[in-house]
Parts: sequence; structure tokens; C-alpha cells
Amino acid sequence: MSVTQASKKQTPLLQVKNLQTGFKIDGDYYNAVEGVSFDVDRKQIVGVVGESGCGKSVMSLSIMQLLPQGIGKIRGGEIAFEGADIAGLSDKKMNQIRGKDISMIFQEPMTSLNPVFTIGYQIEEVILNHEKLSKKEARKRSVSLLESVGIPRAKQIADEYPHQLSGGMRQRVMIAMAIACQPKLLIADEPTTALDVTVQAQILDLLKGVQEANDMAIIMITHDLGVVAEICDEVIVMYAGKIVERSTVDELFNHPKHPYTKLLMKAIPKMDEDVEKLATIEGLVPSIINMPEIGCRFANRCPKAMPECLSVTPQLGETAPGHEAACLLYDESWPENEKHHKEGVGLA
Amino acid sequence: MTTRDFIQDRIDSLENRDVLLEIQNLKTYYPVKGGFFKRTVGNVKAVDDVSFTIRKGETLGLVGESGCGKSTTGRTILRLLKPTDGKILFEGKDITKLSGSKLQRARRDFQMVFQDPYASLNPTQMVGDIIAEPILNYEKRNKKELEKEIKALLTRVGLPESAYYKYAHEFSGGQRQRIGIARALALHPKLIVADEPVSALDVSVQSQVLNLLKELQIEFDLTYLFIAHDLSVVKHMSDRIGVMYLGSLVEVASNKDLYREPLHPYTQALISAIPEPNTAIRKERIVLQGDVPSPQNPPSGCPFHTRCPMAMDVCSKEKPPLKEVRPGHHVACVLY
Amino acid sequence: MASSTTLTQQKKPERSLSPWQIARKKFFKNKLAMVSSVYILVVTILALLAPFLAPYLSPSPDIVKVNIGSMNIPPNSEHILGTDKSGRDVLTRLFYGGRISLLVGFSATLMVITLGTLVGSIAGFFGGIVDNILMRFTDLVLNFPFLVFVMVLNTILYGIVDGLWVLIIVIGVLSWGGVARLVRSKILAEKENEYILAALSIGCSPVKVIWKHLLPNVMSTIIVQATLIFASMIVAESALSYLGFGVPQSTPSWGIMLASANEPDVLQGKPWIWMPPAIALTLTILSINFIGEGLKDALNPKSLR
Amino acid sequence: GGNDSDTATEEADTDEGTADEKATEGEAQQGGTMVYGIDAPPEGLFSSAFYGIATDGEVIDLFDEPLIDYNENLEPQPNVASWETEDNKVFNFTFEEGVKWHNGEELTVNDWVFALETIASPDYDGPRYTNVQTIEGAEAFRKGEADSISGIEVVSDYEITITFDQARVNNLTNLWVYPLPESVLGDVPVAEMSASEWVRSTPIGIGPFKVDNIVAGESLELSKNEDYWNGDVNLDKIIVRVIDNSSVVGALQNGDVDMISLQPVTGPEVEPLENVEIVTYPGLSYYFVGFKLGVFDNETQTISEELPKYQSKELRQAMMYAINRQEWVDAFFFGYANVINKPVPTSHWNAADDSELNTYEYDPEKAKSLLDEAGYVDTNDDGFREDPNGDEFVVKFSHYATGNPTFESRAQAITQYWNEVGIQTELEMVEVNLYYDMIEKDDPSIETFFGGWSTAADPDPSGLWKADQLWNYPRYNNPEADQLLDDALNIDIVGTDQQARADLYIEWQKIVNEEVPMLYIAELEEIKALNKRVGGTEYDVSGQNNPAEWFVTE
Amino acid sequence: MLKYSIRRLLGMIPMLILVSIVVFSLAKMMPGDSLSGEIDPLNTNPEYIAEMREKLGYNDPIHIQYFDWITGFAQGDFGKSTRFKIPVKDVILEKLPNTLFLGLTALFITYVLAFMMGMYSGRKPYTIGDNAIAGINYIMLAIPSFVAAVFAIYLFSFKLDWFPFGGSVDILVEKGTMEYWFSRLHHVLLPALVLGAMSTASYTQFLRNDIIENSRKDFVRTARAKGTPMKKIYNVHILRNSIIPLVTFLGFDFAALIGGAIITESIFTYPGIGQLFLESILSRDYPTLMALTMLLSVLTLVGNLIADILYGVVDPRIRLD
Ligand SMILES: Nc1ncnc2c1ncn2[C@@H]1O[C@H](COP(=O)(O)OP(=O)(O)OP(=O)(O)O)[C@@H](O)[C@H]1O
Ligand SMILES: Nc1ncnc2c1ncn2[C@@H]1O[C@H](COP(=O)(O)OP(=O)(O)OP(=O)(O)O)[C@@H](O)[C@H]1O
Ligand SMILES: [Mg+2]
Ligand SMILES: [Mg+2]
Repeated sequence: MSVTQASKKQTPLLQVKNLQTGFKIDGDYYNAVEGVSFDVDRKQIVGVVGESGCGKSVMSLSIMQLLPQGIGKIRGGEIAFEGADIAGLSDKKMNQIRGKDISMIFQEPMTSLNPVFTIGYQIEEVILNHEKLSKKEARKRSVSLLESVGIPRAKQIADEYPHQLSGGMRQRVMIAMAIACQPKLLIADEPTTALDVTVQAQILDLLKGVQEANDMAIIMITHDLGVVAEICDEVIVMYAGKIVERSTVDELFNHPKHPYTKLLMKAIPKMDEDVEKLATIEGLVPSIINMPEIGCRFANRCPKAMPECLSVTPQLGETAPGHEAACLLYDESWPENEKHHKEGVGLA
Repeated sequence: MTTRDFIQDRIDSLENRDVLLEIQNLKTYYPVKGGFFKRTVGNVKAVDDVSFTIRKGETLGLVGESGCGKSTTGRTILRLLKPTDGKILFEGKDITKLSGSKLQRARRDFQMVFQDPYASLNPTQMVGDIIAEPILNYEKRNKKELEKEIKALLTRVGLPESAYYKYAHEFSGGQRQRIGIARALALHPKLIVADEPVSALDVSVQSQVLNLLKELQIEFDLTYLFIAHDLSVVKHMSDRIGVMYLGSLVEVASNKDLYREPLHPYTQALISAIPEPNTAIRKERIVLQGDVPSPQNPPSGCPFHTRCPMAMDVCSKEKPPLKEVRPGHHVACVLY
Repeated sequence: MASSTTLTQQKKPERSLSPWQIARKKFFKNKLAMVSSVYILVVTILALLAPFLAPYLSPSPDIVKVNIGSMNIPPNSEHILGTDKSGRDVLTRLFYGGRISLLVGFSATLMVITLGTLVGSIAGFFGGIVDNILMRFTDLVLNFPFLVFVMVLNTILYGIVDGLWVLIIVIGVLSWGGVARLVRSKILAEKENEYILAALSIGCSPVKVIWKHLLPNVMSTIIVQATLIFASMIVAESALSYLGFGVPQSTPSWGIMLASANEPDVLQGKPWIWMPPAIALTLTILSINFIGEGLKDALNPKSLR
Repeated sequence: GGNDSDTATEEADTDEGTADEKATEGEAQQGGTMVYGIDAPPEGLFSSAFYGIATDGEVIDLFDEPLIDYNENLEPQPNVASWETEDNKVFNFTFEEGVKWHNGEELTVNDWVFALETIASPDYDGPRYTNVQTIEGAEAFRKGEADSISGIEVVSDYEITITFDQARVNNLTNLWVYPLPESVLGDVPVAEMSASEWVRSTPIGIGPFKVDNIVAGESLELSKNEDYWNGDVNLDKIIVRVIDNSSVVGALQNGDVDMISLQPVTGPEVEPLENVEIVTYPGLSYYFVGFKLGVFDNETQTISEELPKYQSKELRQAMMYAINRQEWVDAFFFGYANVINKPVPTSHWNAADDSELNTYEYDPEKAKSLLDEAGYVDTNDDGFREDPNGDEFVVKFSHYATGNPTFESRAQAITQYWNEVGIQTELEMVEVNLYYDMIEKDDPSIETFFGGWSTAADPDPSGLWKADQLWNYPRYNNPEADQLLDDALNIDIVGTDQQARADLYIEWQKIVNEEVPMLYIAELEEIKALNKRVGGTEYDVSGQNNPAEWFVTE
Repeated sequence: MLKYSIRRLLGMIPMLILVSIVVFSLAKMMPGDSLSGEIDPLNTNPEYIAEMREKLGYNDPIHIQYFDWITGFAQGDFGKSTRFKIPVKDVILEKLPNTLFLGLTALFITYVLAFMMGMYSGRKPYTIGDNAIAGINYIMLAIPSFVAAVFAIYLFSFKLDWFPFGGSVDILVEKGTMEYWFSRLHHVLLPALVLGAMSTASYTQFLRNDIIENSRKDFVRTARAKGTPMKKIYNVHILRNSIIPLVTFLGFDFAALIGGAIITESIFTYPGIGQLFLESILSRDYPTLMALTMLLSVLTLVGNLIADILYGVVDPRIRLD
């Protein structure tokens, strides 16, 4: 008994292994997420950062199996939730998990709510989807949920329509909906990008609050490193469908390893320091139809790129305890590794 | 010379330069139409009594939350909108009342860079034509020469010459923004209003555009009104910063002063709300309550008093004027 | 840096395509639309060449002349599609009929589109009072029940203006309202785009803004609408002719030819008289609709962004 | 058939059973329902005093009947009423007794008086005043100068004397002979009568069937009048329903309709149907091509101006010879019309026999030589003749246009005939409502025009031919001819002798046949399609027999 | 909402006055009058016609005629039909129920068919079923309604004998009975199908495209993330959004159907407003013609109003006040 309990404790809440997700374009599948593996522990907040188009959303939609039907498909890998593989579940089975065990909120609070149903109805729906409750009880619960996410006049608001609310309020409604069934994992896909900073601060506060109150884990997708620093425990940096670096927050911000991470950090102006010139990353994230087959996907934009970067695909490897990076520079099996360590990687 | 010194230098030198643009008590209201006969039933007070000056070669940053009237201010200055009240003086000339061809002629001197790199370029025009159009609106030019000039300009903003023959849809957001910048530069204007030029861009691309704008400023001796909602970007770009809230300017100060010592409670909240990409400094945040009120019926008195943690009774009664409380540091708050 | 640029360089076509060229390419790929276009093209050419082809088509190439001796002949080797109740060759009339039907459709569409675009773009761009007046006027026109007014107007103008043009003018004058509304709403939406502000800020005059910036961008909508209107104008012509309010009887439009189905003997007893125009008409409408769909797909602005 | 002297009609009848034959076949059966088709929606004015269109008239004929009828020679016959007169001015009428309205009230002469006074009333809004006008005192009554019509004298419930303002040969045939039920309408103001319930939804009459039910604009249900005064009624029911032209053939074939009038064009389609029989009988209308010879002044009621273009008789005759009327009639009327040479329907007793007239057989050569003689020769070798002065000569031919496409082609055919003899002709199709207005107002754009007239039981053509008549559209002005027409009506000249009258009309016909102020084209036959199960029908120029005699076999 | 409706109704008045002026002028400009066709030596004479012209006021000054007409009109007196000799109102009221019945049946058929086909196609786009439906729709759109009508009669009435070929009801059935209504339905079905075919096709395509578009919306993703089954998402979330534009067509359809009935009714000899209209033109029955034209204009305006009100009802984003 105690053994099983112990082992259960050790199973991460979510285990993604070698996830591959592709899109059908002109008849062929192209992978937007290529071999992504990571774990999320209970009550952990994992941040996912990266430029636009690097596969953050696709990865999260894969977990929820909400990829556009007929176009997007999980083409390989495992997704284990509480130890059970959910990657191959039917839509019907998935419906029992979505909204109950795993829920999700999205970037655009404006369009993510159905404009023709009341707020109350939309929250009730998730409750009624998973619990045998009367409509009345569901409504009562919705109102208290609305109150818990800090919406004033909750009773009234429940009868109003999304367009009558501001962006911040709508995002609160989304959160209320997401936590309605006390899920164990919340995936938040850029929940604050569309909001103003002061409202963003409110929402981040709220998310932290509900995370603690509900003992949830959160996958926080964002491209704002500030947000990551603010609330995450762990960070995943993605580039072109792959994880290039993974570490705890403190470690990442203090000792970034991958050139991509470093450049990202230096590209944003900071409040507390003045720089005349910001770091830039030339070029663009390659589109999924012309991803390099082998080699480092960042190589053609990397200021530190070596000729080998084009021919050798770097693997995610531990560079420090709890810190992994996928770069030849940190690959111990790579012979020239030494030299670069000495030179140091970074920008002049 | 370190960057810091350089900036200080610049600020000092700017003090002595001529005023390029002066805004006095500018008001821009959007009428709200209603009823069957489309009568005006109210006003959105998008810009409500705003005054500031910009000196030649200077960058004035404008920050504020969405809907606070930043774009409206920028557009009114360029006279793309008709001000409801107030004065706009450009190089001492009053351009508030200009219209028709006079206005068209005056527009030569001020140009705009827009927020949405997708919507701000006409998809049916060739890039070359997009950039040539402002010039051809004012001058008759030899075709060959013009093409050369434009290609030079394209190179300057970091685009290949071949871009001349392409269409906007073939470019990424950052590249489009460069095209927009080239268009604004084509007439060698004195003032450029940049309305959130980077907020639609990814961080990596954002830094490219910011760098470019900075380079161009020095090269062409440009004056910027730089609008953004991201305080750190504004701070990076500007010599002085104006903070707007609900149509009003609540604080104007030099970039350094504003960050070091924000005076207005709103500015303080704004700065504290910005998440820093640095785990070392976990600061105490001031989380404001509630939302920005609607500009259609703004609160009486200080527009911020409904959310202000330090609000007092007077705040709801009188709208505090913008006062210079420190040298070069203006704030509109009864606390000072 | 140099190496990185070479790395970024991707294979791209040398000559870049304008949005119109892209649309054309997409359109050419649409099989249904292409087949339809070919059909319309063939019909148009045959219609245009009708006077030259007529002598080869039948022994009675004159479309006006009544041939009492050879009335109501079923299709045979001389008259491939037979003759009608006036002894006129059906095939010849079919070609000539296409001429009139297409001419009416085309001219009326041109008129509708021109008027509608003019009113719509002025109203949309200037807004305010101009918009208000123009749109009230448009409402007025839209409030006239179409068929009703066409009949009444056509009766009034009968004999005053040359027959064919009466119909064109009448249906043109009565149908532009919808286009005006559509163009106006499109212009209003398009006006919100920052490139219009940009055009104003670089010193373009309002006329230039409408002409060079707004219209090209609403053009795709207008073109698609034009195909739909073209189809509906052809239908309107035939329906009115069928009811006796269309083009003059001596003008062999498809509608006029179809009108003979009105007669008890023709409908059941002489299908060769009314079937060909019915089929030609239906196929034409079908083709135009397919072309419209094709254009809609090809011109979809989303594909550009 | 039923007509004695008409060769053309018999020709047309050869392949079909004639009406006379039809009447003798089969035994009359009692009971059954017949469906009677009408080709246009009735307007719903189911009263002979008020109706406007022929379909309403057809329906009325099923449930009402006149006091006086006509035989196959269009001579008046006593029906409900018989008459006596000495001088053609004063008439004594005697009614049958026991004739009942459908509401059970008995018909008396008062109902007739009521009808006459209604029509003579200034408030009357129907078109029938001409039929009452000639009664002495009608004019005064209409002007409100008298409370009653002085010429009407009720003798008893069944006897009445009517005095006309003057003796005329056709006083009786012109007289209004339909009573109105005073019992029903007595309280209805004249002005409201045409809109009243009685006219529109519950009409009654004295005929063999009564109206049970009306679905406005589409159908009626009539049932046997058990109290019919004039013998037994065979059918139980008649359903009247609208059958659109385009559906006629299908409806006949499916047996959805038992009896319906056909247009000539439908005839050939119906002929092959096995369950349907076609019956034709002479009609009373004719088609012509008129020339505008002058201009009428409506103020003075005279022809005020003579138009020169078509004054040449040779030209007009040539244009007549040029037309192959037989071919034309066959092509556009499918054998259901006959070529005519005079403006009087052949079935009329006063019609001239073709042997007495120039028949203008198709003869293009004759036409050409006539034209040559008259000076219309091609002087500039353009293939068309110029007028005697050597000027361009273009005939403008107008025809009315409706939705019917055959109009254009039949008009076109006529222009072609003329073109063939070298007369350049232009065709103009004019919208039908505009057309008669333009003709009536002598619009200069109308030169030669296609037209058709129907005639009444009385064959007097004065209203359409005399120089002082608005409806003399050609503006034909021949005092000699006018005099003949006057004489034919003059009781002092012709007395009551029909033959004397006929002789004058024949004289007149010879003149207009020679002068051709209009080109006489064709007279139409009436065509009825009958399901073979229908029996007891009989048709002649005066119309159908009494519906009481109709029957259906199962 | 009530206030809004009243305000809109009042706002219609100036438009109606304008329309009435246009209608009146047009009627006056039409060649001929109701008496032009009455030239008939059998029964009448020129004097009578001149007299009637005077009596009917055809010789009054134009503005007086207009004034008389419009004041009468405003009071519900549309004049007397020159053809039927009864008040126009009665003529119209006699035919209107038929047309309404036809129109409503057509509308019903249209919406039922469009919903069935559109929802199927929208849920399963690019499948065989969808393509088949699209094919049918394209053909329905392309065949002119009069050709379809003529065909329908030929096939369904004469060849198959499924439907009667004309009229609105069997005269022999007793009014008010079940049989009577059944007969009316039987008579109206074929013309209604033909009348509704065009809109059925376009609504089906519209609904299909709207469903496809809506199914790509963010809120659908949200609903899926909540664990809502696909079926419910289509039938509730998407449909509710797609209904909005469709329902507002209802208002416009109303006037359009009556306009379209002109052709259908005359081919099916269905005695309604459309047929009445056509015959009024042919017989120059101006009082009826003008009243009908005005009626259709009013219907168009009311249709627009209904459309707007419906919009407000079905779309919570629109507030009417
Ligand atoms: N429906 C789709 N069809 C085809 N390709 C797609 C589709 N959705 C996403 N992709 C591709 O997958 C890649 C990853 O997209 P994804 O949306 O996950 O990026 P992201 O990191 O979330 O970016 P953002 O920050 O803009 O949200 C992109 O290259 C994108 O073009
Ligand atoms: N054309 C318009 N008509 C009516 N109101 C408008 C119009 N444009 C803007 N507004 C309103 O004016 C206010 C100020 O708008 P403005 O666009 O200037 O804000 P902003 O600070 O630029 O916001 P953002 O950061 O979203 O661009 C807002 O409340 C907005 O809703
Ligand atoms: Mg994303
Ligand atoms: Mg803005």
C-alpha cells in the first residue's frame, strides 16, 4: 500500500513524451511539434515561451486534443495524464477529461466566449457536462465561481452576455469556467497577451490565487519573459516545434544557456537599465513546410552557429541540475565543446 | 562614452533646441450617434484637454492603457482627425484650422508609422508604389531617379532592393513595418508619429524595428512622438514620457525621472504592474482594482480617482491640472 | 552575419505576383470555374458571331422573316433545332438570343455596378450628411418592389426609348441599391484599415484615396457581386420577357423564345422551341454562378494575409 | 354549323363532327357533374347588367337567361317574353307565368322595369346604357328630370308596353332584355349595386342552374335549378374553374375539364386527344388592316382633314391582292378562321355573298400591275417602289403587342407580303393599351393598323363606319355609303322587311368591298372542346344551346 | 423595443410619402387607362367612356388627383377598382389570404429544407452528401422560376397527377372543414415549392458556409475544451450563431415572396396578389395597381423593420432602444 502510494506520488501529473503533431498541407503532413517531451508535476506552474509560430499553441492543443479536425493530428508520442495515456482516446472519452481534469483558457477573451449565450449559461454548461446537478444548482455554483474570480455583481453578470463585459472581466469568466470542476491541470495559452498591463497584473494575481486554492498545475504559455519570471516554477523554451531549453525559473534567468534564450532576453528593453541598442535575432522562425531536416533548427539565425550545427541535430541534455538545453555547445559528447565553453557564449 | 552618458548628453542638448510641436489644451471627441435620425447623443472624450510640447530631435513617448486616447492624440496632431478644441502649433504655425489643400501641403512635414503592419499597407499596391506615392503627391519626379531613391531608402530600412517590385503580402510583419517606416521617411518629414509601431511584433522583431527607428532618428534628425502601451519600450525609445489615462495626460517627465520616481499613483501602479524578466527583483505590486471607466462618461474630477489607492474626497470633485512639480517633471495630482 | 543571410535565403520566385495575379492563378486552378468560363466564352463568341454564322446554320438565316411554309418543324438536318411558330430557325435565334440576353445582362450589370459603386463609395467615404442623404435615397430605391416597378416603368417607356434599352435602363435604375449598400459597408470596413489613414497622411486627396486605395480593395467584392448581378439580370430579362414586359417581341432574346412556352401547344407539343433557350439560360446562370464562386475563392483577401 | 349559306365554314367543319350531329347522338342522362372551363379568372361581376369581361358573361349564361333569345340566323326569338309590335316603336311584351328566380320569387315585368331603370339611372356605372337609351324618356330619367321612364308602361305582372323614342328597325335587338331581381336589389342604391354581395357572391338568375358557391377568381359551383321553368335540367352540378392556357391540353387530356372554349392555336393540339371532341361554330368577329384616311375632330364629330398617303384606291387594292390571306389564316389560325371580303360576319343575314363581291384572290402580279398603273414604281432601283411623285414610299404598319408572341409574327408576315410586291413596309408593335388610344386619337405615327371588331346580333355597322363616328377608325368618308346605312335603319324606307334591309346592306358592302378603306382579312370561328362524355350540346352563331339540355354519360 | 418599433414606424412615413409620389406619378405616366380596353361596339359607346373618364376624375388636375388619392389611402380607402367595381381594399383582402398562405407555406418549406440541408452540409462539408446538396442548390438557383413552374406542372400535375395544376382550393369541399384545409394545402404545395426554391438554395448555401465559418471560431474551441460533445456544439453553439443572419432574412423575404409570386401565381393560376397585380397592369386598373404597389412598398419597409427587430431579439449584442 505504501509502495503504491509512494510510486503514485512520483508519477508526474502530466507526462509528454516525444510528442509529434502535424498539419495536413496540400495532402502532406508537416510537423509543427517535433519530439517534445516534458513533465508537469502537481501544483507546478510550467511556463512555455518562444516566438510566435514556434508551436506553443499546437503543443497545448495536442494535449487537449483540440487540434482542428481533419487538418491537425497527433502523429506520435505519448501523453500520459496521471499515468494513463490519453493521446489515443476517442473524442467521447476525451470529453470526460476536458473541462474536468484538464481545462484550458485562451488568448482572446473577446472571441473565446460564445456571443449569444449568457455568461451563466456558459459556465453552467461545463458543470453540467461533468456533474449530475440540476440547472439551479449549477447556476448557484456558477455565481459563486464568478465571485471567486473577483467579478462584482456576480448574480447579475451571470445573466449578461459576453459583449457587455470588458476584456479583463471576460478573461476572469474564462478562468471561472476553467476551474469550475476543480481540474488538476490548467493550460493557459497566452491568457494575458491581449490585456493591458494593469489588467494583466490582476489576472496573474488571480491565476496564482486559484492555483493555490485548487491545487492545480498550470501550463502557462506566453511570449512574455516577464510573465514567466513572475509566476512560473519551471520554464520550457520552444523554438520551431522543439524544446531548446528547460529549467527552473531562477536558473534560466540567471544562467541562460541556449543562444536563442539569451537573445530573447536581450531583445527586450528593460525598465531598470538603459541600452542604446537591443539585441536582435535576424530572420524568421522557419515555417513548418520548410523545416531543416537535420541540424539545429535555430542554426541559420544563430550568431554562434558553427558549420556542424547544420548537420548535427542537438539533443536536449542536462547542463546543470534541473537544467537542460539542446545545443551543441553544451553537448558533452561533442568534442569541441571545451573550446566554446572557454570562449563563452553570448553577445558582445 | 557609455550609453548612459550618451543619453544624458542628448537630453542636455535637447533642452536648448527649438520647440517643434506645441499642443495646447487639445480635445478630441467622437460623437456618439443614436436614434433613428442619427443625432449626436453624447461624446466619447477620447482626448480631453491635453497639452505638451516636443522639441526638435526629441522623442516624446506616450504610454497608457488601451483606449486612453493615445492614437487619437497622435492622429489629431497629424490632423487626420479634427480637434474639438485646443491648438496645435507646428513650428509656431497654427495648423488646427487648416483644411483642404492647405492641410494637404502642411502634411508633408509630419508623417505616421502605424500599429498594424498588416492593415497599414495597401495590399493592391507594389511596395515601390507605396513608398513613391507620398513623393508623387507633392512633386513631379523623373521615374528612374525616383526608383533609385526609393531603392536606396529600402536598403536603408533594411530591405533588399528587390522588395521594390513586391507586394506587401510577401513580407513578414517586421518587414512590413520597415516598409511603413520607409513610406513615412520618403518625404523627409520633420515629425514622425509612431503609433504603437512594435506592439504587433514578436520580441525579436520588435528589437529590430526599435533599433532601426533609433538609428534613423539620428541620421535624419527626426522628431518622434512615440506611442506604445508597453512602458519599457517607451522608456527605451523616449527622451521624455507622457502617461495618459482616460484622455488626460497625468504625468510628463524625462525617461529617467519617471522610472526612478513616478509621482502619479497611476504611473506608480503602471510601473509596478510590469512583470520584469528577472527573478532577482520580485517587487511588491500595486494591483489596481476594476477597469478603466468608459470615456463616454468619464468620472468627474480626477479621471483616475475611481481606481486610485490614494483617492481622497477632493479627487472626485476637481480635475487636477498638470503642474511642474520638479524641474521637467509634470504631474496632475492633488498630492503634489 | 553574412553567413546567416545566405542561410535565411529561401527559394522564392524571381518575379513576384500581384494580388490580382495570384487570384488569377487560383482561379485558373478551379476546374468548375474554368469549365464555366469556357462555356460563357463560347456562348459569347457564338452570340457575337451570330450574324456571320447564321447563313451556315440554316436555310432561313433571317431572324425576323416569318416563313409561313416552314413553321413548327421538329429538329431535322436542315434545321438542327427545328423551327418555331413563325418558321424561324431555332438555332439561329438561339445564337441571336444569346446576344440580346448577354447584352441586356451585361449592360444592366455595368449600369448597376457603376451607379451602386459611385453612390456607395461616396456615401461610405464621406459619411455624415452626404451618407445620410445618399442612403435614404438608396432606401427609397430599394423599397420599390423590383418586379412591380420594372413592369410599370417598362410599360411607360415602351415606345419612347428603343425597346431593348428601355429594359436595360429600367432594371439598371432599379437594382443598384443593393450594390450601393454593399459597397458602402465594405468601404466603411475598409476605411478602418490604417492604410487609408496612411494614404491621407501622405497627402492623397479624397478622390485619390477612393480611387487608388479604397476601390481596388473593395473591387474583389464588387467583382463577385457583379457576377451575381449579371446572372440575376439575365434571369430578370427572361422573366420579364416571359411575362410580356421585357424586350420587344421582335428581338429574339432567350426570354422571348421561352415565352412561347406560354402557349399551350408549345409547352407539351413542341419542346424543341422552348427547351434550347431554357437549357442555354440555365447553363449560363449555372456557369456564371460557378464563376462567381471561383472568383470569390480566388479573390478572398484572407489568402493574402 | 347550323348556318345555311356559308361554304367556308363547312370546309372547316369537314373533319369534325358538327354541332348538329352532336346534338342527336346519345341519350340524355340525368345527373352527374360537369366541369366547365374558363380561360381567365372571372372578375366576379356576375350580373349581365354589370359584367365587363367575357368569362363573367360565360358564367352568367349558365345561371341566367335573357327574356328574348336569338336563333341560328340571329333573329330574335321569344324566350321568357314574347312580343308584338305594329310599327317598331311600341312593343307589347308578354311574360311566361311561373318563372321563378332562384330565390323562389316569381319573375314579373317589374323585375325588367327595375333593370331598365337601374341601367338608365345616372348612378349606373356599367357600360350598357346604350341598350336602354332609345326607350322614350330614358334620357330624361337619366338627367333626373323624371322619376320614371315614360316609355315603360306596366300593364300587369306579365304584360308590359315599351315605347321607343322613334321607330327603328333594330329597336328590339338593341333593347336590354335581362331582368334584375327587384326582390333582392330593390333596396340597394344603384351606385352600390355592382359592388354588392348579390353581384359578387350570391348572384341569382332564372336559368337552369343556380350558383351555390364561389371561390373568388378561380371557381364556382352551380347546381341544378329544380324549379326551372323551361323543361328538365339534366346535370346535377356544373363546376366552373379557371384553366390557364398553358394547362388546357393537359387538363382536357386528364379529363379535368369537360367543356372549354379554345383558342385557335390550341386546336391542333387538342384534336388528337381521344377523349375530346372539338366543335366549331361561326363567330361574330373579324380582323382587318385599316388605313388612316383622315383625322377625326371629336368636338364637331366630323372628319376634319383628309390624309393623302393612302388615298389611292389602286394602292389599297394592290395591298389587298398582295396578301395571301388564305395562307396567312391557315398559318396563324390553323383552319379556325375564314378569309372575308366584307366587314359583315358571313353568318349574319345581311351578309353579301362572295359571288357579289370582289374576292381579291391572292395575286401578286395583279398587285404589281395595279401599283404600276397608279404610279408606284421603283425609280431608284432600290428594290422598292416610290410614290407617284418619285419620293420614298414606306408603309408604316402597326400591330398591338401583348405577351402573345404570335402577334409579332403574324404582323411580320403581312409586311413581308407587301415587301414582296415592292412596297417597302416597316412594322411597329405598339403596346396594346396605348394602341387603341393612339388609333382613336389619330396619332400620326399610326398609318396602317391591324384591328379586330366584334359585332352584335343586330348587324348595323353604322357605329363603326359612318363619317361622324369616333370608332370609324379609318376615317372612311363616303356620303353615299353613309346614306345606305341610314336608309337601312329608316323604317320609312325599309319598313319591317328584313330582306329590303339586307339589300341595302349588301349594296353598302359592295362599295366598301370595292374601295377597301380597310383590308378585310378573316373572321374567326368559335371553338369548343368537349369531353366525349358530354352530350346534349348544340352550338350556332348565336352561341350555345340551353345548358339545361347538357348531360354527361359515365 | 416597443419604443424602437414605434419610432421606426414613424420614421417610415416620409419614405412612404416619397414612395407614394413616385407610385402615383408612374401610374399617371402609364399609357392608357382602365377604359382603354373597353372599346366594344357590342355593349358600349364613346360617350359612355368619355363620361366615365370624367366621373372617375381622370380629368382633374394632377395634384388634386394625388391629394384625393393619398388622403383616401391614409384613411384606408384605396379607391374603387375600375375592373372589379368594388373597393380595392375588398379586392385585395379577397386575394391576400391566398398569397399569405402561399408565401408562408413557401417560407416554411424554405426554412425547413434550408435548415435540414444547410446543417447537414455545414457539419459534413466537402463530403459526397454536401456536394450533392450543393449540386441541387446550384441547379435550383440557375433554373428560372417560370421554367421550373412550367416543368413542375407538366411533371407533377399532368404526368404524375400528384398535385392539382391550378387554383387555390377544390370548390367541392366545404369551407372550414379539415378537408378544406387539406385541399388548400394540396393546391399550394407545388407553387410554394417553386416559389421557395430560389431562397431555399441560397439559404442552404448561406447556412452551410456560416456553420463552417462559425465552427472555426474560438468559442467552439472553448466549448470543446469544456468537454461539450460535438453534436451539442453544432446544434446549440454554432446553430444559435448561424440562425441570426438567417432569421433576419425572414423580414426581407416577406416582401420578396409576394413580388416573386407574380410569376408563380400567374403560371399556377393561383388567385392571389401576384396574379391580381399582373392583371391590374394589363387592364390598367390603377386604383388596384397603386394600392398594390404601395402595399408592397409598405411590406418591404415593414419587412426591414421586422428584420431589425428580429435581429435585436436573436442577437443579444444588438440592443434596440
Ligand atoms: N491549422 C493550421 N494549419 C497549418 N499550420 C498550422 C495550423 N495551426 C498552426 N500551424 C503552424 O504550426 C506552427 C506552430 O503554430 P502555433 O500556433 O503553435 O505557434 P505559437 O507558438 O502558439 O505562436 P503564437 O505565439 O503566435 O501563438 C506554425 O508554423 C503554424 O504555421
Ligand atoms: N472612430 C471612433 N469613434 C468613436 N469612438 C472612438 C473612435 N476611435 C476611438 N474611439 C474611442 O476613443 C477612445 C480612445 O481611443 P484611442 O484609439 O485613441 O485609444 P488608444 O489609447 O490608442 O488605444 P489602443 O491602445 O487600443 O490603440 C477609446 O475609448 C475608443 O473607444
Ligand atoms: Mg499560440
Ligand atoms: Mg491606439
